[in-house]
Amino acid sequence: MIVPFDIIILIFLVITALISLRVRDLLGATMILGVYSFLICLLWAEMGAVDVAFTEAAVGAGVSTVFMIATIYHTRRHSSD
Amino acid sequence: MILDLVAILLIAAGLVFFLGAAVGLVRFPDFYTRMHAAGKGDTLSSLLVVLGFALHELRHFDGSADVVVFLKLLAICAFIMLTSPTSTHALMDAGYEDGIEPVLGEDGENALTETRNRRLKD
Amino acid sequence: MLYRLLIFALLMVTWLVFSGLFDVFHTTLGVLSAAFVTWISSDLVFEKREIPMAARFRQAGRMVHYLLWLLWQVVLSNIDILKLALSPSGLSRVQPCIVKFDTTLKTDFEKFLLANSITLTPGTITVKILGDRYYVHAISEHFAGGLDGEMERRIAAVFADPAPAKPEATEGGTD
Amino acid sequence: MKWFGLIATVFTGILLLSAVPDFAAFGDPDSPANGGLGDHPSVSQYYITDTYTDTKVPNIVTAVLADYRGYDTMFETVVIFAAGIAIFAILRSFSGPVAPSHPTAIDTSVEGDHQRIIIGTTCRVIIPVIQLFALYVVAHGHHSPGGGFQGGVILGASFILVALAKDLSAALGRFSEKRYLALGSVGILIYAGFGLLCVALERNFLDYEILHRIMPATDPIMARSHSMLGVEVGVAFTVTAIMFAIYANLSSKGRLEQGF
Repeated sequence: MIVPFDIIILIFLVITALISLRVRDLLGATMILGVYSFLICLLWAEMGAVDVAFTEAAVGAGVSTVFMIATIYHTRRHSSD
Repeated sequence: MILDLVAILLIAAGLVFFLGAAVGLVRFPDFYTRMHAAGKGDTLSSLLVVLGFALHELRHFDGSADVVVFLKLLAICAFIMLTSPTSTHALMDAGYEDGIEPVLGEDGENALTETRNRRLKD
Repeated sequence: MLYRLLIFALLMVTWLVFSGLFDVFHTTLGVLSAAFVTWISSDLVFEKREIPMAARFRQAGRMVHYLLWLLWQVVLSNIDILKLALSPSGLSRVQPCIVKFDTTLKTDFEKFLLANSITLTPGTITVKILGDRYYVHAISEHFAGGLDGEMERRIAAVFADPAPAKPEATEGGTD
Repeated sequence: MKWFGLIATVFTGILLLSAVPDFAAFGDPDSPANGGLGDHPSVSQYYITDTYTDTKVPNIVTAVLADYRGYDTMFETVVIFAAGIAIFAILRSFSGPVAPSHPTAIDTSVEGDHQRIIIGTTCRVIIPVIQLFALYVVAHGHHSPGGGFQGGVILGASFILVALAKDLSAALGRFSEKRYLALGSVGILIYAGFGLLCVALERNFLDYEILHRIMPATDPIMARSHSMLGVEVGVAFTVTAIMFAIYANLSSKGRLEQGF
């Protein structure tokens, strides 16, 4: 475990989480959630949990982003609140 | 020893190109030109860095495992070569479809307007 | 059938590179997996099955040669864009334009190769291919000058067998 | 309402943060989870020291997932299957002709855009490699990170890629509705079948050791290793089918016709 690296990733995690809440464009928010998942994947890998990191990369950053985009395609693209 | 040196050189060169890509991303004027910096600086620099890693793996020949890792890294290189330009193109195309107008130079022309005009006539 | 065997062989080589374990058990798993993938998606690669196998191998050899040349071009022109991005006066040389040109290449794979080569060499990105016409975004007229057709000639030369066709279409032979 | 949400979040956050000092340090060998309490040996010590002699599987995570806690993993797979079936039940519609999905949207695509030479060719070339990689991940769960879930997701994603590169009907031509529903159930049946076989041989559910009696050329230890592989294959089947099913139903509003 490398503490400075951890701290950098955690800061980016908080930033991406906040941005994904603030952005009105749901497509953009989905992309940023993908970035969020990928950062978590980095964090797992860096802590030595490679299996979990692999799952996070495949499911979180990969497939669930595609699912959300597929859903947005059939609903509205902009959030109302 | 020599392999180590070459590996370090490759990785350093890759990082320089990364820097160029990052600076270009900030400085260039519009979406399309930024994609130039982001899409291509990225390709070459990741190629160089991964190649550096690959050579670093080769430095001691004491088992087949190192060669396998080397080959795997080469496979990653091939994957990057194949997919990175495609994704750059896909982003450019999507940007154009979404109606982002390119910033043009002084006497730069936009040949794509011919397709757009045709589209409006329909 | 011959093509299925070729695809199977390429996939098997890829499997061995991935796996790195050469005992009987894992190799058997590899044979099963490669056979399965050949069964479900071998129709995706090598569209023109009528080209003789020997021609394919010649094409593959020339393809490697072309890729090396391309790699060198990528390095050369990346240095160009590095200068553009880092020099203080570089921005004044950014005069973007979108140019078009027509190609004589026929098959999808050749067009794909040309488009990705254009995208890989900095300063130019393929935005669209409509039919035979390419629309290329260039970062300045200087870079657009690089599209003088040399790349196209080289690609045409790679596939210049009696029956023009697609080459090595899996990246299985990455090693 | 907004203020209530803020207060609730802040309160929960403070509660969670106040618990942080009680945590053991990362990787602390003396923490209750790692070292056990008093003279009771802990379960993670057992995994670390005895997994290899028990099962001959170098990757402890896979051994824990598919063997020591196989019951847990089986129902995880069932949860995924149930999620897929729920989405199928809610979205799938067999009603008549399709209304255009965006009646008000302006078609901004340039003429001839349907060709997509570059993206289509790239996907065609890499899809077999992706599928092979997925199978590699399933097969090498014992030796490296990976296993049924990851491999299944990647294999499912390769079919999604077919749908993205061409259209949904091309992907459904490879992996039709009948097939994915069947494959999803077959995966769980494989998993449960391994468990029931053990019961049939008069052991506990999912107690793989006894399977060496019916597996050729294995001893009790290798029987555990090989059964894990079989179970992972079952998981991979289910996950592949369900991932593709979810995508197909979401992207076409359950009609499996237009889609993208």
